[in-house]
Amino acid sequence: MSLPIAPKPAHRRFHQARWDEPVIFELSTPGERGVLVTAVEPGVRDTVGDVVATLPEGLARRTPPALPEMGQMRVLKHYLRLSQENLGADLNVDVGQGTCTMKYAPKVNEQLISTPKLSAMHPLQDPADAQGALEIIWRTERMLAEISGMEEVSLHTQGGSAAIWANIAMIRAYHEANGEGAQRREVITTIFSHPSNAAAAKAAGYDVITLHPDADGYPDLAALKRALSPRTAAIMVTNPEDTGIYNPAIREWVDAAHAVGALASYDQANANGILGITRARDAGFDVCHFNVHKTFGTPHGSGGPGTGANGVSAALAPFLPGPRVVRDGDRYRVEEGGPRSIGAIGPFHGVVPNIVRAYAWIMALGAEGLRAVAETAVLNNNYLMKRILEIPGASAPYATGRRRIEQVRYSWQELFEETGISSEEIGIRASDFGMHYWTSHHPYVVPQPFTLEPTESYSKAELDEYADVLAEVAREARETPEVVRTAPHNQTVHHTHHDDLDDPERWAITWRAYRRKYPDAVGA
Amino acid sequence: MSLPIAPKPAHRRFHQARWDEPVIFELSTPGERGVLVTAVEPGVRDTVGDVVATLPEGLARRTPPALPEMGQMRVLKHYLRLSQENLGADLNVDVGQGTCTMKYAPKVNEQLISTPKLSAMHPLQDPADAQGALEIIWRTERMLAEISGMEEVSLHTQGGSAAIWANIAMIRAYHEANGEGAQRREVITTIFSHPSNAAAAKAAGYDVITLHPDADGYPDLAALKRALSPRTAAIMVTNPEDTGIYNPAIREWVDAAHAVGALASYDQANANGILGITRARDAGFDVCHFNVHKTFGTPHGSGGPGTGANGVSAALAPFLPGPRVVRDGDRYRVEEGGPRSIGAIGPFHGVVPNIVRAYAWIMALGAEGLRAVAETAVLNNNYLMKRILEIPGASAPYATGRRRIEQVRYSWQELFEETGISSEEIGIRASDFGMHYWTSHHPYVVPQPFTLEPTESYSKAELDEYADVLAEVAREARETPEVVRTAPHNQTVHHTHHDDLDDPERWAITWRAYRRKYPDAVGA
Amino acid sequence: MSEPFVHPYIPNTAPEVRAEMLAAVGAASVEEFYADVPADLRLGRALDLPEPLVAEQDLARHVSGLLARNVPTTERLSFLGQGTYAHHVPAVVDEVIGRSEFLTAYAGEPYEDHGRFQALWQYQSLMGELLAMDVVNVPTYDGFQATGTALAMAGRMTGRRRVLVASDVLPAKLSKVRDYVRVHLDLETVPPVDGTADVAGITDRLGGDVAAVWIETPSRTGAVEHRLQAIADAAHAVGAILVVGTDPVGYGVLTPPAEQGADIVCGDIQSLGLHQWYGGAHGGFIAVHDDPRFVMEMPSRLFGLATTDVPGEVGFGDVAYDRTSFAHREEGKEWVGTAAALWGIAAGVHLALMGPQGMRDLGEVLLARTAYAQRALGAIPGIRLTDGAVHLREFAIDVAGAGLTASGVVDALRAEGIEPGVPAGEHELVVCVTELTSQRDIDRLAAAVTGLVAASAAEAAATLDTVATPEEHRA
Amino acid sequence: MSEPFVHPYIPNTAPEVRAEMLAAVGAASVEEFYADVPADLRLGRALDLPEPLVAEQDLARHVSGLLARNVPTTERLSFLGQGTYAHHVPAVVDEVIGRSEFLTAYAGEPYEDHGRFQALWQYQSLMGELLAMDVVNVPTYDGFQATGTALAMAGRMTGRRRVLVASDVLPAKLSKVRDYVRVHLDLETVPPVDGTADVAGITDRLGGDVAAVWIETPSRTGAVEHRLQAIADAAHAVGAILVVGTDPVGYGVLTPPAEQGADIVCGDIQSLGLHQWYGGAHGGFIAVHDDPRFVMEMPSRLFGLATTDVPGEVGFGDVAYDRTSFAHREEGKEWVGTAAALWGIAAGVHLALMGPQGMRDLGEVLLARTAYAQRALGAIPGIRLTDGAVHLREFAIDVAGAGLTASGVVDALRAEGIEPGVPAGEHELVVCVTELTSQRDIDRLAAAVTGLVAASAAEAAATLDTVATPEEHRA
Ligand SMILES: Cc1ncc(COP(=O)(O)O)c(C=O)c1O
Ligand SMILES: Cc1ncc(COP(=O)(O)O)c(C=O)c1O
Repeated sequence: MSLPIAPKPAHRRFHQARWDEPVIFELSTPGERGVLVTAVEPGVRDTVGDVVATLPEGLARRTPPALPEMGQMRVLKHYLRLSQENLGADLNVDVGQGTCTMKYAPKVNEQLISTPKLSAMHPLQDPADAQGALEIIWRTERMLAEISGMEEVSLHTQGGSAAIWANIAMIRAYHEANGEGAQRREVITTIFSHPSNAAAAKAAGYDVITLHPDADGYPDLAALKRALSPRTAAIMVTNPEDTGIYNPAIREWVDAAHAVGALASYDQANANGILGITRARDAGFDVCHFNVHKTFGTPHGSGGPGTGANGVSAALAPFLPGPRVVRDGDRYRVEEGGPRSIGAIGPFHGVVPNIVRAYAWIMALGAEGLRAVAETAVLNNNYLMKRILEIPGASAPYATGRRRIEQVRYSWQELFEETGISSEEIGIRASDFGMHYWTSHHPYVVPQPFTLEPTESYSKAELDEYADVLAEVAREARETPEVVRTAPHNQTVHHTHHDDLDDPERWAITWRAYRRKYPDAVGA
Repeated sequence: MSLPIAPKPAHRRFHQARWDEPVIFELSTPGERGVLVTAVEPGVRDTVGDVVATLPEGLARRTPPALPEMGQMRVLKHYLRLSQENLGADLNVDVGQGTCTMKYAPKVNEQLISTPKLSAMHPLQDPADAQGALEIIWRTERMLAEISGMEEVSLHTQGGSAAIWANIAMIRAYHEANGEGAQRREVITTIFSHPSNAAAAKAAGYDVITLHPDADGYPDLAALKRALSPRTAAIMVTNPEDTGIYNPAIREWVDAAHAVGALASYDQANANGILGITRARDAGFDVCHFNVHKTFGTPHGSGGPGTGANGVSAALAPFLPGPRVVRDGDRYRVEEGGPRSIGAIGPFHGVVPNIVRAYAWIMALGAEGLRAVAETAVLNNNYLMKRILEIPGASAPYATGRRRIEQVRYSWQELFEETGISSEEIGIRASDFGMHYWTSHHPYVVPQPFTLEPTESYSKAELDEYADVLAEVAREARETPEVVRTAPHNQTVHHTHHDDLDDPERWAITWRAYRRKYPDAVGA
Repeated sequence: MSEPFVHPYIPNTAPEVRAEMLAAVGAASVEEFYADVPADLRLGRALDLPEPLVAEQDLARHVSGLLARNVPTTERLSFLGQGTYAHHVPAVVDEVIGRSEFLTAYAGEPYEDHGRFQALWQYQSLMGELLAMDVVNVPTYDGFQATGTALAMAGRMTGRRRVLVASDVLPAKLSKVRDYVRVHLDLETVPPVDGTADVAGITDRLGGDVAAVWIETPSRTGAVEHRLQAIADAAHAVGAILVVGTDPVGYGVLTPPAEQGADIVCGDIQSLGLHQWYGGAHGGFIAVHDDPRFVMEMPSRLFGLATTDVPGEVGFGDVAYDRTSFAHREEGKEWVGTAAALWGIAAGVHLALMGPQGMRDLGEVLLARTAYAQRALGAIPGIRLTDGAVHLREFAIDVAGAGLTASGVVDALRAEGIEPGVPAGEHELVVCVTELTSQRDIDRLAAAVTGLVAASAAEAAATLDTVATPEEHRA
Repeated sequence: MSEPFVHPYIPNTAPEVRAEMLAAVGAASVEEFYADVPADLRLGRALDLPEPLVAEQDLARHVSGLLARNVPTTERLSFLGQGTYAHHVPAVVDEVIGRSEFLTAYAGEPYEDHGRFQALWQYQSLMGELLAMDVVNVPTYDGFQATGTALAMAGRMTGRRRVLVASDVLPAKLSKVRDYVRVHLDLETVPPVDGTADVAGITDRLGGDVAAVWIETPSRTGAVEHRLQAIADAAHAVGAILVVGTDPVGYGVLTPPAEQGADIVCGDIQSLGLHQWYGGAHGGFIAVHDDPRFVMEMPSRLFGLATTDVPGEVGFGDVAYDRTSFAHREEGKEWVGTAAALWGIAAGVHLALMGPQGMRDLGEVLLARTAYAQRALGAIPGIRLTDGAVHLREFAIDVAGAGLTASGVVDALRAEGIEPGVPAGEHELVVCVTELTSQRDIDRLAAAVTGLVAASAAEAAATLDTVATPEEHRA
């Protein structure tokens, strides 16, 4: 063959990098060094002597830790190879992690934070030396207050679930402050609200009541009213729910909660579809939170660090966690939490690099841009939904014929019934095309689920490619099901056996444990 | 199967990332933007009016350039995918680019240069504002002077060949200054010296005489003496030569050149095996150069920017190119070239980020470290040679039974005669294992050549893996030659057709040309 | 801003494509998608936000301009610790966690995200070696959370309420832990003696209703606990669990708590390859022995090694996923969410680079510099070390004898570009040194404090004079 | 330093492995490998180098400390150009060229280095669109080299010696080009008129012995040539080649030289996505039409599109490799070596990000700000613009009328933190503005110059007074 080049086939001929790297411990060579530590100065040694030899009995480690011994380049190479074996959002059309709001984390923000002016700041420095950091925290909180409509916002928490914990901790403190701590022992949530709402409430000592939707998949107001009582501490709901359905009666939900003296907590982790459209406070919520690492464009870091933003009404403001950044004229200072504050959730001011990223992200977009984010995320979602629903065997349970906000929980139930191929298998096979998805949180209320959330970051061409891949895999499920069942084929590793992972006798959570449990395998 | 994990097979089951990306122009969508430019201020616009409309006749571009229109993330994604399809030295055991000295370019150096304190410096700023940059240039030149033994060193040139050009330009200027410009019209080099010596001499107007080695592969002193004459301007030689053979009579070569009034120019691009062992000046050379991007650990940048270091004797110092950094007490300033200087070879002070990297590299090692670099590079090379020569079909022509310095030019001639598989085919097949090599510069004086240079950066385990791969491919060449012939199989792309690349009617050096020549293929 | 609004971050703001997509879904405008959002909840106006900086260069100038107002510890001489520490971060660590593939990934499967699984499993394993423990979690938020969870685990396992807090703990950490567990557990303080735990006091307070003894080592003031085994034995004797909160930075030279009876070891990984980030880079580890009673109480994800269809391939998966709130909502253990995976990868790379010798060298430098700083400051008249324990990295001085207050010292030395430490009470100052603090740095601090003490003494003498001769004043 | 010397950059310094390898090759010591290096050439002592900083933290502190002595243009108000320009570099550009795979690769084959081939072929193609030319090289070192080669190509193609240099050229560039081609070519200056080429003067000097006419646009002072087609016609009439040296930054709005008769277009890509790097980041492009007579004279590598065994796969390879010195040593065209590939990748990413609209917007901002700055400075009494041409980014002012010297202006304004431009002769100052120079910045410069002019006038008046009344002095 020679030029011209033939047209590309319908589906990308993808193969993920495969380096077949061993476990790092197997790369060790005695005596190699990865990085050297500065030497103890002679003057210091002369003064203090041999500090290890003079440790109290038993305090000096007897056998050195069996860390690998490797030259610097080999460590680097190992991890670079592993990195190529990972499908970051920058690399793929990452619409398959629905509820996770995988959006573009702009590279300029990475560059902006990469300065000792931020990375080498200690949180207890003289505030006069930290005016830049403090001003950015303050400004970001104020912008999020405007975006949520809440009175005050704190960026102290380190993730969405931590923010949910802060929400329930504030609610608990609030009721206790009002003498109702003992009475209000229940928290109500919905099955399509994120599980951390239920779980954090439980961890805070509450009994959890979980409501299921009505037949159309809408949150069930009547069920809520039945569940509410003077025992209710709060409702904790996500909206739009994981289904991408916006609760049209959200104001009535909040009012009903308030009517029994309960508070209303809004999980807005993912507010991507409603930025500039509607606000938590306008629906009457007392507390809410954003996942800054979702809605506000900070990278997900392979699973964190994230950042939570807790927004509260004036009544709840005294309960906010952590130290607060306060403006005095054109200076900024740090104020420790007041007497009613729930105190620190974590150290200092939260995940500061994320706060600066989020600040830059909002500043790059402004009001018009945030609205364009929401509108485009929603347009993309409804466009993708149209494409997915054209695939035989795929469906979008609930709210039939209606639009969704920013995501949809779909189902392969039809396809599964026809072919026996599960949603999980389809997702794995999709990875052979450089795409992937996750199914959803358990329990699988939607059978054979998969949840797609295209956000604003992907072009139409990319959404089309994604839908084409799912259509192709669905076709394979019917025509060549073995190909799907034995997937992946073009991936770093092949079908993996998860049978040992639930067996305490056999699981291997560290190399240490593995060597102990499988002494003959050492050197594998 | 379940735990434990079986041992790994003998050869890495590698597959390079394959994204099957189209050409970037095919990713264009009208209206998308990758980055926005700052707006012209209203005050500026009011003052100057429409600057495009008022351009002189014909100066305003009529049709916009057909650059692609793409959102920022899609541009990023495209290039990240391409990057995964590239085998950087950080990723592989990069010993196969012999003569290129692929060594570890320490990451700390990348971090150190990544500061506006360097990247945002303008070369014509007040020297008082550039003391850091100037001091580093000065210090690096002084350290290289010590390493080479030469009187003065200039880091002005942008690569090894540019440094060779500077060498011959200085030699030319020197002879002209001595009134011998017209008489000395010849430059002598050897076939195992880098081709840029011959080519730059030719470009400078010289006739080039190329000497072949003696039967043992050693540079032929007798041949040199026959070639030398009052017409000789210079000898320009690499040593150790591309074969890894050190010319034991190097001093005699220099003396013989001097005896006829010629100068001696030393291509020390790759001094990796002799750092701290022996120096150019000690062998009597008048000029020499280092490839800073080889010997001194700066990254190769997919083919540059490099940096050359020109070292000269006191007699040649007035001819050095470019501006020079001069120390006055503890201050540094810039001095333009004197009357005999050959002037600028390129802008300003050369590739400054590389100079800072090289400075940091030398400072991390010191005298003991540089010697350890040389000794280990040589140990690695002789170890690898042993492993390679154990492979049936591989040989190391010349200097049989003797050690080599930092590299070896090997031959697959035996294997080729036996199997018909060429060295080029073996190198391509090696890439299926995540390894690769290049053959060597034409002409292939060594038949079916391949050139390995392990440098100091690779561990024994890595050298073993490399040798094992070549042994495996050699085995395949005998047992399953089709596998080799049709390689690559585990690569980003498959066997490529190079037949159009020499045909002016068919070659396509740009997308523009491609579309014009193959109008039906647009959208391919 | 251009009309129409097209933004580089939002490709489908390009008008043609937008129109095409609307047409494809049969919508006249995006308004239709919001049919479920009641009109009275609609904002109906533009958000009141600052003018955007849509051109990257303008954004960069603005944000860099703000950050330029910070004066970092690289431009000050800092002795600040108390939870966040200035350690050297090898460049390779930053390189690895800066890779797009790790930085922007999230929660893919063990196939397309094999690299993440392996990197985090290796983190678990490397920490396991350092701590001499067989089970380590994928990091939670920070040491505060790790400790709260460790104690909560102990509560669930024992069904008891009492926790003996036998070390000096950072106030913010104590506040977090207390609020976190207070529904389930009661914290009781057993005051330390001379810097470390009062073993006799602990033993006295132990009983069948004690869920856990909580030791911090190094303590708030950097004191290293040296009687762990005795405490462990006492706790175990009554069926209580020994929870040790620690900073892993010292275990290249120090005996890990697991070898002295600790059941749960927890703490923060900021010291292992993370920059200070104004306190914004923490990760929490929880380590236990390979005992399912403990493992099944852990809320975090735990990655485990697995085989694949191809012999010799290293695969991974989630161990005992059913523990988690992802699997069972409020029936899971506490909760799990986006926490600190990237920092875990960083810490793993850091440990791989350091190796056994690097961690040993580091531990030794820290011990030596700490001891040196203690002597240098302790030798100043009127300055007193608060205890006689072995200290790692931090120690406290009492400045009362010099007639100074801790905040007075801070104010005075800040004027010289020195952050001398963190005040803890009126006269106590907690000073921190790391491998980045050279002998010269310490000498400079000592000289500055000496100067201050002298000035204070002179002033005191002057005041004394004044007081001594009131006549003079009246004159 | 530890004994034995083990270094993180050199794994096989680990003593056990070293011994094992020596044994494997049967050598008692590394000395054996140096048998061919005569004893009298051996250094026989340690190199005299500064004490190394083997601990990464010590190295980092030292180098950062040196660099901290630089005060970059981000902390000054800079109007410096003359070959190196302060343009905004989008973050994505830095991200891509910072990728290990691109940064550390070198010269692999089109298989394992497919990404590099595609990125550089795309660079060629993107430049081709901007320049409206079909052939662009893999970058050579810089615009100096590109121009030297372009003229050398013209010399080889025509077999003639004369080159008419019809524009104002940077002195360093002229020096390089002259020394580079002087064996083969004679450069003759045709002085420009009012900033741009003297078409009549060129026509007068043209003849059958002219190899090339060399135009620079923008010129040394930023003047944009606007009669290229006439010059091209005149050159072509006598068989000469029109070589246009240029900066591609303006071709989003300006007509590319290829559309006005240029045969070879060459220059520097520093403006397309490269930082200033103290002048250390340049790349040279040479663009020609798809005419083998021209292509076969190019020394650089040229990548070309190719098919593979798999339909639809995009492959690459070297076009006409036999041209090069790699293939034929001195029989190749000049030479080729390690040049500026990474910068080429950067420029490609930059153009892809900018797109047609971005390049247009950029060109417009540059023209507008330049014109604004010309007016702002030209309006100051005693300050004169040196010509009436259209300028892009740079222009020259003559400060003689204000009684000032160019270096005097520089000295005075540096004291205010302003780099006002580059002196060129006693009274000429070349001022540069880019998209990073805001209206406010220009106004600030104008105000500073105005102040200086006023002070100079006042001083002159005072001197005049003094001179006028010598009597006073004597008094
Ligand atoms: C709606 C919702 N709430 C809460 C969370 C929990 O956030 P995080 O993962 O940061 O703990 C998520 C993220 O998955 C979410 O989508
Ligand atoms: C010995 C020798 N000389 C000269 C060169 C040319 O250097 P560069 O590629 O930097 O032009 C090289 C690099 O290949 C070389 O190995």
